[in-house]
Amino acid sequence: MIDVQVQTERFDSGAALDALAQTGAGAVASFIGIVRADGDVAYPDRRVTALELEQYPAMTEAALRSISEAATERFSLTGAIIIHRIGRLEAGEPIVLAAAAAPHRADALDACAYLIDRLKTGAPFWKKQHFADGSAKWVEAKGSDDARAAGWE
Amino acid sequence: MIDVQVQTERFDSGAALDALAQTGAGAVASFIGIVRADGDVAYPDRRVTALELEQYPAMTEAALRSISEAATERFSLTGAIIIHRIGRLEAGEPIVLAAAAAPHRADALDACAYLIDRLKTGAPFWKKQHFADGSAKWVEAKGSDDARAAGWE
Amino acid sequence: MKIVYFAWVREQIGCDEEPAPEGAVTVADMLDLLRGKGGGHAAALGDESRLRFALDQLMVKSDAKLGNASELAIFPPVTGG
Amino acid sequence: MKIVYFAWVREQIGCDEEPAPEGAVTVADMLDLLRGKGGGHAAALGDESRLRFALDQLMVKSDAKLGNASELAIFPPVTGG
Repeated sequence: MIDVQVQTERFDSGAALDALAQTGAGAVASFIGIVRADGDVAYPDRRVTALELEQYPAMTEAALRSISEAATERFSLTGAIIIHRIGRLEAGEPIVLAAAAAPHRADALDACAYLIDRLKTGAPFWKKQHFADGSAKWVEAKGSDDARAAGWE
Repeated sequence: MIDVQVQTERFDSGAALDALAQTGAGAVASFIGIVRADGDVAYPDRRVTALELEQYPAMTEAALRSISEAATERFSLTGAIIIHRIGRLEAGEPIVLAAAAAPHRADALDACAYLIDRLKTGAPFWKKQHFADGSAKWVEAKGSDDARAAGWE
Repeated sequence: MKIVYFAWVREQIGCDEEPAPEGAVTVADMLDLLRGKGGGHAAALGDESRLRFALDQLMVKSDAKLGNASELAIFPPVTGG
Repeated sequence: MKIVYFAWVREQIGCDEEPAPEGAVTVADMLDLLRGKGGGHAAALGDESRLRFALDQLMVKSDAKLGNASELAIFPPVTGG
């Protein structure tokens, strides 16, 4: 079972994990990314009030599906789910859920890390930070994200 | 925030993840273990209908708390939750939730794996399998679990 | 062929999409042509190392041939998740 | 001191807990005394490599001294999670 969703509204993480639990799995591993108020390490003084998530609509679902399919080929999985939100997200709100189900825990844990690491460098989303002082700034991609994604190659 | 629970009833994984998301985290990683009908690799023909989970009541919560505290010392976390069920659990039912919240994703993912790997070899639970043919058998500990736990030392 | 822009590339250029100029064989050629428009285009597209590309929704390097693709996307390194 | 048993150790011995016999200094000494009871005790406790121990709810090796501990637990390697 592969399910990918791009949506503005909040997702129900419990329902997603329950769906994966019903794929005949022995293990379900998940990752949730959340908007951090202190998200910009370069500007520790500027509190982030919200993120604006932009996507490339024609490409997004195909990219998420491709990452999910690569995970099911690489690991022994019974299911994978990615839900990514777009639009304006306030500090504290969830941004993304990436979850994998497998007969055994190593596959579920590794596949979950794989999904989020690959998504961070391979899915067409961009974050713009809005600060408490009214300023805004596009988030810079991190070299450490490229390194993590390359670690799976 | 550290929260450990031992209970017979089902847990609400969504509520647990929401609680961790509200600890100021940027990342929440979770693992759920589920009763597998084909759980015994030594007896592929014998379908598992249920597991019976026994615990050492005087020791369990302290052991889970100790594992959670070790995780918060080893990783940069904002919270950790372990919920473990006891009693009779039918095939397909969730057994355990181990989850960690952190500012950054590597800490959350690594701490989640740490929690479940340490729990598998260090928390006083024992599983008895009940098969469709009426027979029953205590689950044998796996050398691979010891190896994974030792990998954190 | 259509060019589409995202994130700060879109903001600096000042439009979401535009028809592609004629005459480019590779993505790099197209970048050169677009920079020639000056202004926001020259500023946004000046440093190729800060840009990523997708041809018909598949990520490619700048030496990729445009071929019969109908959409070239130019955007910063992605920052989702 | 009280001895408590879990899982198949409990089932083979046929009781949850019992008073500890006197005279043991270490966990290994206690195992020897208990095996001397024969029957389920001898069968369940025969192979030390299949057993784990906790003194006052802390995991210990079989060479641990019993000291003033009030509870020794004997059980198989754990299989939770």
